[in-house]
Amino acid sequence: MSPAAPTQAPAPFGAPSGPTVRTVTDAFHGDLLEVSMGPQHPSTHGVFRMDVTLDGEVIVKLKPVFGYLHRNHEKIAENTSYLASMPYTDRLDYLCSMSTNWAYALAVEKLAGQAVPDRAQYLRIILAELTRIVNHACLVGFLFNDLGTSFTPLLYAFREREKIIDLFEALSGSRMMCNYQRFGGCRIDPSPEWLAAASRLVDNFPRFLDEYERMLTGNEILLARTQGVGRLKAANAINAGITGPVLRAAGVNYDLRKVDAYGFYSRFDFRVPLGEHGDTYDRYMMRILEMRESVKILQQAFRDLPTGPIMDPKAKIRGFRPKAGEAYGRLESPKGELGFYLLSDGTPNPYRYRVRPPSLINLTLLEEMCLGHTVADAVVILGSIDIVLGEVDR
Amino acid sequence: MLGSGILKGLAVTAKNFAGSFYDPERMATVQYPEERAPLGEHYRSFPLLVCENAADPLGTLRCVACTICEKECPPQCIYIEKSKDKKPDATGKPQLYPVIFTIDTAVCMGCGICAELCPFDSIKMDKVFEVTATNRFTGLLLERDQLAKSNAYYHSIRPAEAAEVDARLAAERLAAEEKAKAAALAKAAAAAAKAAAAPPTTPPSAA
Amino acid sequence: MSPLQLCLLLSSLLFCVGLVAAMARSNAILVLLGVELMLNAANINFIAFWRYGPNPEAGTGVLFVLFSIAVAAAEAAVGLALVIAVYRHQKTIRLASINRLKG
Amino acid sequence: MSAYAMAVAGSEPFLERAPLLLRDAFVQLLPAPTQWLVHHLITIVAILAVFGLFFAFTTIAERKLLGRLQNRRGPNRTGVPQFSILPWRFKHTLFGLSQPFADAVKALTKEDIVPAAADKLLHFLAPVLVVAFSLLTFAVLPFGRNLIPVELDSALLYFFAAGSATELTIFMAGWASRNKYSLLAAMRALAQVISYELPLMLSVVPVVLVAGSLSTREIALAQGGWTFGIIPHWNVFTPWGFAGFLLFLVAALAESNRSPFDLPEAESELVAGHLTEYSGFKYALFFMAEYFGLTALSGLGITIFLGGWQAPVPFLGFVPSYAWFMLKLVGMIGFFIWVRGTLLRLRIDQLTRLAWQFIVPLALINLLNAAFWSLTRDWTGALQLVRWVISAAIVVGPFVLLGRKLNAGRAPRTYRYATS
Amino acid sequence: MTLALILLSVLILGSAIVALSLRNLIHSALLLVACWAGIAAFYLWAGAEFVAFAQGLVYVGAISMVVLFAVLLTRQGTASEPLGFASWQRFILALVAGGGVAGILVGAVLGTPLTVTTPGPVPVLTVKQIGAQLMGPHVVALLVVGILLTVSLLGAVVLAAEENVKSPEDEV
Repeated sequence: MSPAAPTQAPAPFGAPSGPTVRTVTDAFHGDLLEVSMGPQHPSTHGVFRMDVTLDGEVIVKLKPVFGYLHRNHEKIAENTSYLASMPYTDRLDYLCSMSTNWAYALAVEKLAGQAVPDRAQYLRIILAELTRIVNHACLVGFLFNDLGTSFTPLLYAFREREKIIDLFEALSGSRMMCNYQRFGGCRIDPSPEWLAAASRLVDNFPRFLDEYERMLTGNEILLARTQGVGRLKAANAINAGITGPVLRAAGVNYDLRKVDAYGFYSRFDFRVPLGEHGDTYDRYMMRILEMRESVKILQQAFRDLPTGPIMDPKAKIRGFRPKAGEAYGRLESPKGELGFYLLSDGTPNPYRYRVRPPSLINLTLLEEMCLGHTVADAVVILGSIDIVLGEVDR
Repeated sequence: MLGSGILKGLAVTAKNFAGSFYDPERMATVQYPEERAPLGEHYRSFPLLVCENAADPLGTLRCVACTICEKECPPQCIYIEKSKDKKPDATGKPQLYPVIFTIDTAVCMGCGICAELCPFDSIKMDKVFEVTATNRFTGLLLERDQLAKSNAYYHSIRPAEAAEVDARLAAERLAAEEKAKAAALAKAAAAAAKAAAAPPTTPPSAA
Repeated sequence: MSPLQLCLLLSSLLFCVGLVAAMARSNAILVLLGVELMLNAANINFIAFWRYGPNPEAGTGVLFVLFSIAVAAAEAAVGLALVIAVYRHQKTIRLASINRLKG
Repeated sequence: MSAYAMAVAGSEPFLERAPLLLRDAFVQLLPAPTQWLVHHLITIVAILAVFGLFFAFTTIAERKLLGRLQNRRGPNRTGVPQFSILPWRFKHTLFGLSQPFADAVKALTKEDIVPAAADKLLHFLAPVLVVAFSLLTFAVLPFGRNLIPVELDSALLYFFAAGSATELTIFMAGWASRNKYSLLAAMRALAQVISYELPLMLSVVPVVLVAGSLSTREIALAQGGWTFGIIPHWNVFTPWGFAGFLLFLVAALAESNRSPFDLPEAESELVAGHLTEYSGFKYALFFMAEYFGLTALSGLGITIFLGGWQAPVPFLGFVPSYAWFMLKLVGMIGFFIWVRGTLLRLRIDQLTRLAWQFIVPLALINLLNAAFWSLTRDWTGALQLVRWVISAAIVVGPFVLLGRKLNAGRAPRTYRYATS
Repeated sequence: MTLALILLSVLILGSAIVALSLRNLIHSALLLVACWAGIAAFYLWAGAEFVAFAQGLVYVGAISMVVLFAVLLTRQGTASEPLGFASWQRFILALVAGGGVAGILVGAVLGTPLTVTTPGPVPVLTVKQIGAQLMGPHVVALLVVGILLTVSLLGAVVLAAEENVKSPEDEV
């Protein structure tokens, strides 16, 4: 299945599609002010830099600069065993290690042709959707911080996130660096108490969402600050390879959970919300609606969770050597399409290892979204794209 | 009407303000040094080395210096040097032991891969998270004696897992003993048979 | 020397400072400020004559100054708006360089 | 000094006169030629001491209140310092109430960093002047029946003249730092003050019209009395007064650079705006001035809309007037903190649009409303009701219409879901 | 009293002279604020309380802001002029003209026999009196000033408004 056909012919990638804005050479305006926002800036979500050129407060040019957090992840992975890369994938998108783990496991399983037991498949979906909630709650909180609240929405979101993170800790041993998925299953079988606690939490979560939305969604200042700000056209988004909620906010129906139906997602009943304007408000609402859908998925998963082993009995933990070949495993991480490309030459280490990071690719159209807006909007637009620098810089 | 959204927001924060005084669901803060939140069942911090006897930690390490963990450790924070001689392990089998076993906790990322891969149930993940040192080079480089923790301690932090490990080890030991016994018996039987075939010249050795 | 004379001297000197600035400076904003100062010097005179004049109860001097301040505010607003408009077209506010009528 | 004479004559309860008597008792001890000077100095010192402490506890109150709004506890650790020379140990954290003093020690001992390229003189002058200007405004606030530092005939004009200078210092700070964020903040501060000076004054003018005076003392006095013995005659309990109070609140938030109008120091956009290059004590001075400004504006709001030092109910009249003033002040500051804990920040163009397209027209309409109110002063009985309805309609109608225009069709959206 | 006046005069004249001879426009504007504040203090000294506060409000509060805004908008804040004066000839000419005017004025002031030389008590002029005067004999002037201010406000907006720049938010 391919993304929904755009209504207008796609513009060539990189061609300005936004409104006509002032350019640097426009002779009728004042001198321009170049500001280097970041890498030390409270709103760049890590060590990220935006070289912005301002006319007054209006952005006429924006250059994203990244790489401050480059850790050579891919090269390291080519020099360690398959298993030893698993904890490193936690550090890619450190807010959603569970789904990053899964994406890597998915690629390796494809490479080695391993099967995954039913219970493990369900557990993976449970953890991935919990991760989606964690990520979106964080994102929405930080977005409001960028919008200038004094931490209140962020801390409400963190309060709920903390409850899920505590569950992760109880299950996997670590709050954020879970290192939980394995090739052919999962590492630890959750106890019935854990499942009960998680199920209770999920049932309570819509209450929090309702309160959160009552507090902010109808707020006039939020509407004024986000509606119409940072528009992204569907055609451009597709051309730039943008995925995830940012793409869906632009109105493109493309969700790998439906497209690939990896894992057991085909067994679940959930809907994919779509935006219309592709602006910051749509991107914000996509996250809220996706959290609601995740709750639905989780409730079904807790209801249907089968018993049985969580690990493929044929899986080898020590001395894992997939046969030579290549595989690309991808899934719908909370930020978009997260893919791992692996090329094996039959040794314990992958010959080639490559990550398709959604954060980085979603960032490519930042300038287009920001042009013509003010500095204050640039910060908000960046926040609404949802980047994690660990994944952008790798 | 303009302002209704703002008023709603004010109402929600007011509700949270009130709720923070009586609702533990809202006010989840724990006053840390005095109160502590319980650690999760599978919580992990840094690795430790299990030894059988707290009185002689270095002598009774389960580790046989196989260096699987050293090889598999993702950030390569483990350094092991094997011994030249062999010492009998828990099952009585003569095994190598580590002369040097250091973990650089400044490098360790606590992923737990070492504990997962250890075939001798020797390296396990600790639950102590309040680790500080005044020197960042020597203070964070943990030696054998700092890493060695008794099996009783392991039981105290992870009762279920430790019981399972002990049961498995006991079973292995039993199996080893039985195997040894069987081997001895077989040996004895063979010797007896040999003796029966030819008069013994040497007394049968005790296994 | 009486205080009234002192006030008048102050105002005359202030007027001349404004005059010199308005004539000599090349920057349009400063010329405008010089004119402002000249207005202020006039206001000082009004207040001085009100204070030492024969009929302070009528308050004519005070009222005149109030009107003058209002006019000065209008003058500053329009004048500076003109300066900004000129800058936008000519990229300079050096008076010597602004020598074209068409922007 | 008529109030003063009255107070000394003893026609009022003792508590009401206590501060003045205390001052006089001290002044009498000194030689006659210095008395007038000491008389004023005591007033100044009293304001500095009271509002200095008030500032200190406002900071901790803000942090604790914001904490509670956000389901945190806020600072609660700083208690009694433990000196080993004392024979006993008094161990109590005092709910963290000594936090401001610890903060002060920290601010004083921090390194004072001045950027190499900064305009040294202006960089130094800005924090000093900002505190000075923000303190000037306290001079005309009636803190109690007899406690008004300077009685001026045109007190309101003085208040605004003194208050408008603070933004100048923000500009100085921003410009002198030679930092691009600071420069942007300086521009924002200027735009903000140009836009909000007018609404602030216009929101106050109706009260001047009805009270017929620019003197804060007169305005506070005019709000005495109760209808039916319970409803106080405060301006806020009239349609025009309520509307004016709301407009005043918005404009005051903008004037004092508080959230949601904290654009000059928008920490998520401009790092810390004009404060980016300030550290240590200079930073603390800015912080102090900001709270002084907020306190002064709250005090003005109380004086002109919330009845000043008047008691809300007659039977509580025995409580001294300055206690009422302080209580109302605490309430106002609490409200500002609550707003800060809830709202997000506007953008600079939205800020100015709000001022010019919404608040200024509404304030002008409200002025008409107040004129109507004072023209119909002698309507009684059923006509009183008609007067209320008309007056309410005069403000509500434009509010709804202008609000709709300001919203420009922005509303929460409904979303579709993918069909497949 | 006279001493205070002399001090004020020194402050006003000193800050005005320094302000108008500086190259850095921001410094000039800020020093002029000091000068205007000094003039307001002079009004206070003369007993014209209302005028003093009006001067503070309008000059210190409003005109200074507009001036600073204009300086920043025309980017004169950071780059100071290479030459503070139009040209040396102009400067000398202006000095001569200014000095001449000053000489004439000072001579006139000192040479005129002023009838009122003994300062009386500070006249009291309440806000009510000023209001009555404004609404009574000077009501036409008040109206004219009101119209003038409105017109100038509109004029300033029209002059300073940018060409219609399209905002990306307006597009559907």
